[in-house]
Amino acid sequence: MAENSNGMNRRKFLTVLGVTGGGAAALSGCSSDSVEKLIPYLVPPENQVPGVATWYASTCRECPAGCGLHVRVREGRAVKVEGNPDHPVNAGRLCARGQASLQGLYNPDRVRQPLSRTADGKFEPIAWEDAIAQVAERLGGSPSDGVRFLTGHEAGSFDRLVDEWLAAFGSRGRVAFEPLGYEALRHANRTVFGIDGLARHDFAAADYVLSFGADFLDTWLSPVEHARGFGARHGYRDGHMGRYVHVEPRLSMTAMSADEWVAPRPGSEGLLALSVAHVIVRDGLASTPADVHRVRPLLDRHVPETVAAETGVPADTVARLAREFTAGPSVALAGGMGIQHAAAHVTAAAVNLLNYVAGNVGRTVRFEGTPTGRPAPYSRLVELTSDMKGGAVRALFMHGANPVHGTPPGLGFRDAMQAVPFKVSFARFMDETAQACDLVLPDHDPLEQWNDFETRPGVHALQQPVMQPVFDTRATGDVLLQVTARVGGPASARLTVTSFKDYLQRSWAALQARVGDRRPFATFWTEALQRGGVWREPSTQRVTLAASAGSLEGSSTWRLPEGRLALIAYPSSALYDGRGANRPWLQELPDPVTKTTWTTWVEIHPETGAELGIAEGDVVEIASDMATIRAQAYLYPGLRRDTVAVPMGQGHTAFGRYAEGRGANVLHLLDAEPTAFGGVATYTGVTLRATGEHAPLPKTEGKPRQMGRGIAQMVTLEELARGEGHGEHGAHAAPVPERIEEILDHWQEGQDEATKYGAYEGEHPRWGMAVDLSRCTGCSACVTACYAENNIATVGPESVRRGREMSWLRIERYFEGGENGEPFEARVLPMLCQQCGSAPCETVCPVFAAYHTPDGLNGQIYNRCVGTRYCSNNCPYKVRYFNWFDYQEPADPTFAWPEPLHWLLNPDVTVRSKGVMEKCTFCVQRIRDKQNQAKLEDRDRLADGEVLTACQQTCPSDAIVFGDLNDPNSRVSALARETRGYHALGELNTRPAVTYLKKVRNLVEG
Amino acid sequence: MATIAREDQITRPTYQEITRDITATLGRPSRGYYVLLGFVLVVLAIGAAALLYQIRFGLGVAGYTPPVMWGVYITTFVFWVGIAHSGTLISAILYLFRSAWRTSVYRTAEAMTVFAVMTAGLFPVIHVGRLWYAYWLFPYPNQRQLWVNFKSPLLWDVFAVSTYFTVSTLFLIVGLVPDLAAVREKATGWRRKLYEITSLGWRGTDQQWRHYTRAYLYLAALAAPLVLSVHSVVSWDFAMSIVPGWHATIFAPYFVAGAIYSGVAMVVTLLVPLRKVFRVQRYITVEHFENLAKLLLLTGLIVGYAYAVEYFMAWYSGSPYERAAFWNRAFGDYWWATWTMILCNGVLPLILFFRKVRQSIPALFVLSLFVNLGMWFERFVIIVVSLSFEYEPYAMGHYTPSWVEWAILAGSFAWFFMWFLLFAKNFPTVSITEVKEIIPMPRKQRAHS
Amino acid sequence: MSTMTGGVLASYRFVDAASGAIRTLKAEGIRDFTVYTPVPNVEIAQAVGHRVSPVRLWTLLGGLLGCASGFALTLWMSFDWPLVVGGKPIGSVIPYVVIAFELTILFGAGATILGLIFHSWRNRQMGAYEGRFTDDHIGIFVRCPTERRAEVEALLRAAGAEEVRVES
Amino acid sequence: MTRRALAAVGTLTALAAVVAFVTTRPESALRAQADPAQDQAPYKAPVDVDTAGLPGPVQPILYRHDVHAGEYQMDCRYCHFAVEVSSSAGLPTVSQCMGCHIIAGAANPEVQKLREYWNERRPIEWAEIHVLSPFVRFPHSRHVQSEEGSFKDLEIVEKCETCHGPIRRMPQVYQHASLKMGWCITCHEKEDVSTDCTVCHY
Repeated sequence: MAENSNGMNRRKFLTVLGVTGGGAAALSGCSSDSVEKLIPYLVPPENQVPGVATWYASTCRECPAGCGLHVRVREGRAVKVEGNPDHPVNAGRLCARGQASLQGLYNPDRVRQPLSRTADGKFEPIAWEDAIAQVAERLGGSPSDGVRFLTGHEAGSFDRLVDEWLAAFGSRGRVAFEPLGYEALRHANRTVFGIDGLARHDFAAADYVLSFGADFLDTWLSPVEHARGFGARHGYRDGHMGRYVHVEPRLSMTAMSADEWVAPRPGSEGLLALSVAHVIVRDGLASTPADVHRVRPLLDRHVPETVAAETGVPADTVARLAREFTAGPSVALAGGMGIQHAAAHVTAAAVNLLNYVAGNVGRTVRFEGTPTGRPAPYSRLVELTSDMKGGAVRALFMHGANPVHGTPPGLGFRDAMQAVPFKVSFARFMDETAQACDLVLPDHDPLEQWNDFETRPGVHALQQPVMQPVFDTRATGDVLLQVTARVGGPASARLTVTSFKDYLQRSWAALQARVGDRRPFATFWTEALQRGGVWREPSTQRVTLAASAGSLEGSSTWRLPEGRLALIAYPSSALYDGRGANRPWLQELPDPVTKTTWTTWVEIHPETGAELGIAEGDVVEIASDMATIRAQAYLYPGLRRDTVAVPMGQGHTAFGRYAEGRGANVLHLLDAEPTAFGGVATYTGVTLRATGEHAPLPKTEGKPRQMGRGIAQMVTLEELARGEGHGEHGAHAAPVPERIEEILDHWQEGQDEATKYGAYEGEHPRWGMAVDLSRCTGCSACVTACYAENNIATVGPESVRRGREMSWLRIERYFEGGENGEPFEARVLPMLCQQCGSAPCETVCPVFAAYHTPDGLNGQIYNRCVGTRYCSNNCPYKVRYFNWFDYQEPADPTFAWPEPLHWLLNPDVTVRSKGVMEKCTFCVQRIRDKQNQAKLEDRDRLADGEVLTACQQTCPSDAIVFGDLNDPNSRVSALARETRGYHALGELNTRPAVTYLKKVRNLVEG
Repeated sequence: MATIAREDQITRPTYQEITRDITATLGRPSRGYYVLLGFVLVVLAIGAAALLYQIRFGLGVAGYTPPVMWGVYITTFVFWVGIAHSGTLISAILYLFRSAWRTSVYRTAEAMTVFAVMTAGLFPVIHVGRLWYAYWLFPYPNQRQLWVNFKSPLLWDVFAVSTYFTVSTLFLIVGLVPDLAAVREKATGWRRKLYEITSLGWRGTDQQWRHYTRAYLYLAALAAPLVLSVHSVVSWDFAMSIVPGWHATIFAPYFVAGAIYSGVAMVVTLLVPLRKVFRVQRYITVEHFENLAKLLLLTGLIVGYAYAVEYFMAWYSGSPYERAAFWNRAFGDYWWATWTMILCNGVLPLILFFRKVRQSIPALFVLSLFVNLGMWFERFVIIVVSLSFEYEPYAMGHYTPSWVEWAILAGSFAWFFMWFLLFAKNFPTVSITEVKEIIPMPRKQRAHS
Repeated sequence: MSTMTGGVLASYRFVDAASGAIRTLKAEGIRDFTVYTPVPNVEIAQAVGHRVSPVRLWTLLGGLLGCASGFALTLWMSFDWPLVVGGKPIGSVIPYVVIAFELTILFGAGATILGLIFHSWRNRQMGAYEGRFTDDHIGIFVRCPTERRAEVEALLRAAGAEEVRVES
Repeated sequence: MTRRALAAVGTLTALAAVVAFVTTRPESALRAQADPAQDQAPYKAPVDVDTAGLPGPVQPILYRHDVHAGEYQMDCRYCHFAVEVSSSAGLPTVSQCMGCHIIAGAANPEVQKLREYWNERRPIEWAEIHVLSPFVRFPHSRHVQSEEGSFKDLEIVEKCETCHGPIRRMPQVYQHASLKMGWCITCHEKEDVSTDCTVCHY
């Protein structure tokens, strides 16, 4: 491919790399000469062999969960990130946002050098030394508290350095603001247990999960870790599985995995939790701790029968939940932002009590001491803003926070910034906040810098630079130290180190002492770098009820104002709070629930939509007391009728080409006034109005229901126990007489025999995959991993509207029920090329671009493809994707990898040019790579599990297993033999190599 | 045997008149002709520009919406291939059946066939993603040592359509040779040179006729099964696939009937103005039109029957996919296309049961336009509507063509008419020889007649 | 084939007259003549009495060759580089029937044309000719040495020729 | 009639001839290697060569493969260090060149060019000769380490020369083989190794 591209191919990739590797950090980008040049390194870089990947361990900083990373580096460039298998948090898995961290590194809209604002308000480049001198000059002079430093959530050396640095200038004005700060949970933990921190939830130990709005598989706390544990325990295995009940007015992506969905009146979840606790205590269902008597009065007020009126949940349901909850190891969760209404702290506290009375605290809910670096609540930001407005702030430094976009405009942060005479941003991207600053001193990307991060107590993770910086940026830690050095005097006396790496190593030397390691520091350090950090098993705190526990005012629920609809502003599972909005992979990642991309939508119940005359795609005005925004309607049966939901993350006015001007910022609708627990209430009352405008939603879903076609199949645990695993399928499958079956088998054998010529002679593996739908949560991490591994182009919203997205692997989401009183249910199914044994696509290709490889893959030879698209017509699964435009041509408007984004292209995978068909081939480049390695080691066969496809590798819940179906002992063939196994559209006799294992729902008996 | 004009037995033309009248059609073109030709060339230029635009930026400029991977281009391809069928039917099959009324219309039909195939042949090339590699579909020896996949119906298409083009062109040329010799004798200047060369030295000697008549017979005998096979092969592009709405055994006869149906309609569309402009009403009479109308009615009834059978099979197969696909055709997003098709092809032609209609040339002309439209929609429905509603509900989509496709579609008509206009003014559009042939040569003694 | 180009050219208006003339010529033992007709005519053909054209053999052989090469081409190419598609046998005869069929027609038609050209060329007849023979007249050209021309001219006239002239 | 018929027959014959010509198979995969008789006596590379008369692109430095690999019989892997472990053969870094040339060949003007590069800390921009299409994967390691077929008893340099031509006699390297697919396939068929498409294309 890429014949006529100038610079987007593998070879050029090697070429220019040589230059940068040699130290001349000029990214010549796409403008390379027409003559092919080979440029060797001047001096050989460490550990680098051209053509061979090097892996570095680091830490993901895309959200506060802090998963461990392995970064694949080729010729000095990071080309893929994967989870670190040794890491205690994610054990090798990663979510979509983590996978997309590369697009932060190579983002074309990064601030490429320090910028200074000129008199006319524009930014112009400035030399680093001048910039540092400018900061030093402003800070010099007498120490004062007028220096403020706003950071995101940091937990480690950088966190300490900022505090020390501020202290050196006589200030204690540090605010660590994390938009998803879980203020309600922290408040509740303080109130109920007297603990200032967050608990860790052990899903792998909980047979029963009762979530009150916690989207623990999308964004809540540490989703990858949760998915891993949840997949292990809730996934069906040998007749057992957990049960998960979700309580929330909206069925979130997480809730799609639930066995039962309870939708109480918005704002009343706390009452429900208390009434469940009431039943437990009343009926003595669990051996409750002795100090529960302190909260007895509170619990006694929440009799299910009386609460039912408030919550809309029948009393017998509550009683049943209480019985189920106490039947075995269980855990209850309270939502972060998902139920963060004004009474969210009550809900969280109620859930704490529920866990406590059921005896879960200390078992599935563990407090493990206080981690370093705690985000301040939103209310601190409010204080900072008022200080700024009041003129108390002389200089404001900002790192890793974008409060202008990430807070309700009512806060007035942007205006407050006007009152600050000197504002410095360390932003990597020109976001809304950086735009309002005087100096922008771009930080390194997390993959370019030294740092550490204490994900949770006991998990000390390291970040190391995996490559030369892409741009003329500097690590903020270094810049801070350079500023103090420049200022000199007492400030520099307090901070004597010269570089942030030294500072980091000092704190790690201290850590080495703490963990009692007596080896030389260099050994400890190297080993930690290789592993990705140092982990210790933390001790579990003993927890008792605090004195304030009983003071919880149970009736303080959030009430929906009359005549309004409840709006839920929830964090987007792809864009998080909006920080992912400049990553095209995440923008184009279909939302797991609505399958919409690139924009903001408002979820409305179909009946509500019908009442208001709103159809899908209609532009709707959403008005709250604060403001009005516009979004396109998506009719979603997974909502209460009195509730609408809008995701966060869009509506950027800055932040680069991929983020700007898309959708609306739902935070505009929210009240800036902090709630009782110090956070922003993400529930509010709104009214909807259809504007009369209409546009098709840029969504990847065709029809939301599977028309009884049995593509995503489900079986109940009860049916499985009765041996009915073969399940719901067979709309028209009449039994085939045995004789006919024999004849068909015989015929098939003859057919197979007639294919054994040339390369097909002899023994070959048959690569296959098993996808366990009882584990798949629809989180879509695999989708982004596939984009990253296979150089898949992003196409933009206009093309998505035309169904032209290229995602080789897509998560299909089908709705079931929800009508005529049936319970609503959503199923997900990863759909990728099924590598059919009798592939309909292959026969129709006139030029053998699609053909069957000896090892059972549907080979797709891009350079042979003429582009008749017949294969795609004939593919029942619709998993072939056509290059409608030249996504790899820099001169074209559809160019998908503007410089330097093309550095993330996998050099082992051809970048496809316009007019050719492309598709999943089970990561054939990985298979061939391992086969080559094995051959060099004189092995003829690959071991089971030696090849991991990109999707399998990243799957947080371990739903995907890949291997050789011809090997009866492989994991995949064992799974393929399971009773739950079925082939999608198997009746077409395509003989797929992908076996789906039916989703299992653990329904209540009776 | 039917003769050329029953009602004007008295004024049956002489050989001389025939030569004179038909040669007269090759006279100096009027201004109207040039205006028309100019218009056609402008439209063709627009289509060509659209194609260049598409080549530059990729097929995305067309309206393709996966899973609808084939749209207007393949629809139009099948449409033109279909048009191409009546020519060979009239010239070869009716020749074998010794049906005399074909003689005055077959040349036009045959020329139409050749130009329609030339037009149709463009579309597979236009629609592929990398048209600069379209030649890879031919099994030519290459350094890669790679051949083509003969199991692909597209390869069958390559062979069928190129064979069809070759054979029908040969057939046209062979039929033209004696006529060109006749025209040669009346022509002057460069035209005479042209006809001298193209008539290949034809003089009508006894030896020439001896071989000619045999060769023509065998060509007709070969062309007759070819005509049936070509549209069968085109239909297998669809029938061999697993797409619900495509995978049906009825497709070959259904497509062949449809092809002849649309081809005959196109012949009527072309003959009505041609007859008027060229003043050959004497040779192309109402009776000819009535015969064409009967053919239209027959094939129209077959097509209508096939529509009904498709629905019946979808229901009778019990396959939920087939049933859903056909339900979607009638009542889904594209209901309008389906009902246009049924109205134009299945319902309107029923008025041909009335002799009055069959004999009314204006009525036939209007009806033929409807049938042309309806047959284009038939292919649109089969291709687009089936693709938009296949197996995976999640991957269903809705396709609307873009301006590029409309421009190229218009360009294809321009391309077709350009060739037809050039042909009509340079070659006899009514066969001089064959028209004469059905008039007995004058005898001195009145034979027993 | 005759190298002699001189002779007598007669033109007829009526087909019965022309065929009568041909019969007379043949009766007189004159066989080296050419008949021009604007359209193929059974009566004339019978009078001339040619055997059936050998073109049909060309058609048959061409068709057979096409059929054979159709199967040979597809099968050989399939096994030359075996690539499996859709689990079908490498050499799948059934689909190849289509190719073989098309090539049968193609080669058959091509061979027919070649046969037509070849035989018309082999049996080419030089001699005098007039334009009206493609219009409405029947021409008979009799190649004969100068000494027999008068005799032939008379004979043709007697048969009802509209015009007879001697060409040298 | 005669001439026209002849012309038609002639055209058809010409067409047939063209088809027959095109049908001829591509060049044989393995050209004759350096004459083994030559290897009996130690090879002496010519001292001066005229680059203008040599095939192949002119390089920034006239690096003499015939001197290094031919006369001095240096192992290819000394400079192309990655060839046994990687898909890429590897190019020597300037520092590696300087390892010897800090002392060796100081008087040679080409070596002086090298030293200039080193002193100016500039990498050398070699012109690429063996350019594969970007959609082709060619793992050098698999080919160099192969013990299959006719590769069984070959020296490593002979394996290299199978594709790269008589490198030991090349003062300036030029492209020896076509590197086209037919050339690859001819060898793969001859050696009876896989001709599956996805071995090279993915």
